[in-house]
Amino acid sequence: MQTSTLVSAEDKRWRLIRATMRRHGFAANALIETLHTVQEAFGYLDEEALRYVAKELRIPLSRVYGVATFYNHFAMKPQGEHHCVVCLGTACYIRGGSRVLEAIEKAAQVKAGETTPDKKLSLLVARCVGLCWLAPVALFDDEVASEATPEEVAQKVGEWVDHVSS
Amino acid sequence: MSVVVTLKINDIDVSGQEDETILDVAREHDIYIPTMCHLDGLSSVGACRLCLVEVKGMNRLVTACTVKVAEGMEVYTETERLKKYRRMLVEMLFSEGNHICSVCVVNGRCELQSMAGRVGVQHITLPYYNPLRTLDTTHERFVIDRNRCILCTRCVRVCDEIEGAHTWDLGGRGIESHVVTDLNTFWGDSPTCTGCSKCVHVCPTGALFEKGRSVTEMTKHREFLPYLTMMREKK
Amino acid sequence: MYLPEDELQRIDEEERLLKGQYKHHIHVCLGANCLNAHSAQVLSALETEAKARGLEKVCSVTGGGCRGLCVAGPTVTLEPDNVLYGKVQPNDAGDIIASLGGEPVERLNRPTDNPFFMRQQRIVREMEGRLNPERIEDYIAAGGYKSLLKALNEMTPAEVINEITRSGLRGRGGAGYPTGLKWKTVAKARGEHKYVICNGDEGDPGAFMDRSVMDDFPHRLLEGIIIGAYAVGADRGYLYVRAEYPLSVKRLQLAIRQAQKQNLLGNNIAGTAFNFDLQVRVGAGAYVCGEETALIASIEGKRGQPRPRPPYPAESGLWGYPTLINNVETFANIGAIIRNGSAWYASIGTEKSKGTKVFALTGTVSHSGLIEVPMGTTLREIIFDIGGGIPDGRKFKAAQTGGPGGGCIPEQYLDLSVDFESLASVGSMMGSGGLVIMDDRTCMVNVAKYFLEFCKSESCGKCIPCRVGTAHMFDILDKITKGEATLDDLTLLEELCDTVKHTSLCGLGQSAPNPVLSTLRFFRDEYIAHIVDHVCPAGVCEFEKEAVR
Amino acid sequence: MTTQKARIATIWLDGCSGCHMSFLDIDERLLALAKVADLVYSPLVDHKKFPEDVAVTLVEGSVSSTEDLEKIKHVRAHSKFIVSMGDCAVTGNVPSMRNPLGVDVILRRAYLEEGLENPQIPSLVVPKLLPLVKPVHAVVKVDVYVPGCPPHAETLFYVVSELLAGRLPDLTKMTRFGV
Repeated sequence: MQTSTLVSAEDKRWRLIRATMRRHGFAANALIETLHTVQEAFGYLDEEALRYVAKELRIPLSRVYGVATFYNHFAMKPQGEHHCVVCLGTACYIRGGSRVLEAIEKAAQVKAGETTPDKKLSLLVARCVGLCWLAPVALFDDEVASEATPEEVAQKVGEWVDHVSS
Repeated sequence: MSVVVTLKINDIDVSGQEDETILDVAREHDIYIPTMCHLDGLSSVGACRLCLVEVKGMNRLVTACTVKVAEGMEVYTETERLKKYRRMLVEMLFSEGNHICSVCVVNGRCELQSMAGRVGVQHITLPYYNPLRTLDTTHERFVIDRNRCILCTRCVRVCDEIEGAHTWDLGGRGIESHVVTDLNTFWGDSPTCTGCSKCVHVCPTGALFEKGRSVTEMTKHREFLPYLTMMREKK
Repeated sequence: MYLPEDELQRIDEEERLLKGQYKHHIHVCLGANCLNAHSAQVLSALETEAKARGLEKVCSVTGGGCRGLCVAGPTVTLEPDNVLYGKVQPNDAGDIIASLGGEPVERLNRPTDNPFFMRQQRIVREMEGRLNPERIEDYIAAGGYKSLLKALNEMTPAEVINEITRSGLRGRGGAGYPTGLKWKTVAKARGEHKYVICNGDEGDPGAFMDRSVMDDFPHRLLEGIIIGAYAVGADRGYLYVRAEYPLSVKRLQLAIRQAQKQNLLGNNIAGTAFNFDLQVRVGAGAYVCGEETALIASIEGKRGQPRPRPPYPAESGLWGYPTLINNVETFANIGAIIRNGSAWYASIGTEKSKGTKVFALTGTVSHSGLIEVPMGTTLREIIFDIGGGIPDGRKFKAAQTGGPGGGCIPEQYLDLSVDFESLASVGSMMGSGGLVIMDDRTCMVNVAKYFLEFCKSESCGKCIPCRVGTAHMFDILDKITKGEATLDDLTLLEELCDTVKHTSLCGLGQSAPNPVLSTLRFFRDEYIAHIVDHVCPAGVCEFEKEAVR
Repeated sequence: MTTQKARIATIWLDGCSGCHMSFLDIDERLLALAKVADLVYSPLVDHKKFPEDVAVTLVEGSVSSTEDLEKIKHVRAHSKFIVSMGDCAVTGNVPSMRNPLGVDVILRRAYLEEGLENPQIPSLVVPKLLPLVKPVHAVVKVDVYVPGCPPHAETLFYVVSELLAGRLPDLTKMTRFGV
């Protein structure tokens, strides 16, 4: 039972990826658009999917890897259940954004750009989320924490991470 | 068919075809311009910036390997400013990787090593980066030691443009950039590498070399490249 | 026979009729910022409330665009009374509906007769807050697409280019290259195809001007792009939008579909022989893709690495074809220039910088948000009149313009006219329009370090000076902020600035030293204080208890 | 009459002594040198303490340990000219190959993982290693750089002769990194 639902779910992912490639006539320049779809379908750039895309778009494997690792938006590893994005735009930075980041790194024992080993939390940094008047800003699963203090964010992240260990 | 233009390089009157680059014309007239990423027979990318020259009337320095000559151009290749920049650029390359000349397979035949001598770099004022980089010895005949890679992308270009395999490319970006084979998998497992060795021979440093070569033992042969380019253009 | 003018006229009239039925119009801002502050819920609460009171025939509740006063989001605009409400919550809906026709709700009311609104002049953001960005009808009823029809029916491409040239419009992406000249070059270039690319890869931290244009006025942008395509003879185009702006992507795609339906895009546009196909391409998080050759590589599906110019994209761009690349704000100016004439446009601004400029005003300033002012407005007017000055009784220290490649402008230049040349003369640049205000609690060395960290991690890695040089510069600045640097390090830093600025391949590297150079120029004493006295005058940098050397 | 002879010295930090060997390869010219200069301190001679007021000190080796660091600072304070002799002093060379890995990794490898009896990382006698091996100029001011592994005897003789003659040697055509 379970296996079959998994397979059909998988099928849907491949169909999505294929649809994107078809929409662009399987042209090589569709690579970035297709990688966006792969990431939406899998949550990250799955290696098998990369091989599939390379073959279908007739792009060398190394070029696919080169593009996938050039752009920040693409993740090469599975992401956590929750994500926290700390804004490091100019306004956030001068209002203490980096201290917010440090507090989260310490509380969750994870570095920016990484995911906790239990896959509960991915910590990301953004160049600017465009909410400068709320600085410093952190996003917890898209919920905005404005004028964030290190204590607040540490507590918030602690809830997610503690949840797991208990 | 192409038009002949006259120009000055370092106040010397020279002439060239209008589809030639400043570098082409300079070399035809035995005027030395340092290059690192450029290699005859491959496309030019203007990445290493060592061939930057001053052109009168242009507010920016230009790469001699990519800019075409034009009638009345006045080019300067050895100004004090350029010399200073070249020294700094070479220093940057040394500081970025782990270049230990004394134990390198191409010691004495390395383009980076001789470039240091040529532009007058006798020590590196910049702090060393000491990056932790990988070495891949899985290929049966060749080795890539990324510690010695200067990211000139000659291997990437020769593999793509001449061999047609495109096994190599760049991964990551910025200071984290590195050359990869396929999906950053082991070279020895590569389904695309033909083992042609072109990448090994165009590599300016000891980053790519033949297995079994010891210190100073690796000689690189590039005579094939202009020949291959010519033969393929004919087709 | 199909007459597009008639069709637009019909839509215009229908809209007027429709709007005329209502006595009150309530526009709820659906800009990205207000949406973040849950303005969609405010919108539905207002709708429910109007219905509950049986007023759905008397007042219309619609989504509108941004009023620029982002600090007060979510904002609601009432017409015809011209009332602006700020920080509106869903449970304010009852009071708002109840007050219609009477006195405004005092606790929500934001005055609009203050300098923030009175000192602005809107061309790019004309009708701000009053157009529903998801309806082409709103734009048409406001006179939209008439410029396109005028260009197509009454002007030759050369006349369009002449008009743009005479207007004095310069590229709003940062460098300020004359737009008319660029168009002329592309028009002259030969190619089987020609492309138009709109650069919506707005990546400067603290900059969201282009996002607001794409979110609030997608059709104004499309109109400018289509006119540009007609002028240069392009048949295909791309709108490159950064991945961080999903709302922009959605609205532009919708706008494209709407325009296609009205035959304003596609084949035989508005019944003429002009064909133009436009697609949206989504970036993937690389600042360097704002550089035009890198952007082209990215649209081609490659790593976004720039290549040396010449050849310029105008001659050899996307897939080797002649390509016109302009930034979002540049294109958003085009419609108004064609409609009102180049003489009108050229009358606004300074001698060399014409028209208006949109800024994202942020940092330690009272009224953070989006503003549009004529070129030549002084920094003092922007910061202290429009921006309401520095909050918390603090003192102004510097204004940072031009993004990561810009500079910090100190107090003695507050009366500087904001235009391309003046900003460059003090070591900064216009850039795309980020304007970050810093008060006396800001450490300028730390600010320089911040920008270098940015440039270092956004460097594509292709050319040596940018790849390695920015990393070394960051390391030295880091040492300075930790009190571990020597005066020799400062000398080395300045040498690195010189080399990176003059030898880097593209604008990212060439401008990366600017934050260091400008802070060294105006705040050198702060560097010295860190290095020699192991003191951070602003109290930001923390040193080890015992000085390291 | 006894003209005052120049006081020269050589020291050896983290290196293999190859540069000193190369220096000795100037052979009979050592005698000529001895006529104009005194070797007042060197691993080659029996002096316990680095003297004051040295004209020229040739430094072989990189700065790898706390002892190297102390030594070179002392030497700098008492030498008019410091010559970085050879690649270890100029670039860090082979000793610096541990830098990317860090000290702990190599100490564990050398003292714990080699199957020794009673394995332990020495903490007395052996001076503490610095986190990063550095070239001499990263720690003190250097006046003349002589890259090469090792530099040729000719080159070294030229350097010393020029310095003793009161000139700064120009080595751009004579030597380079590695060979």
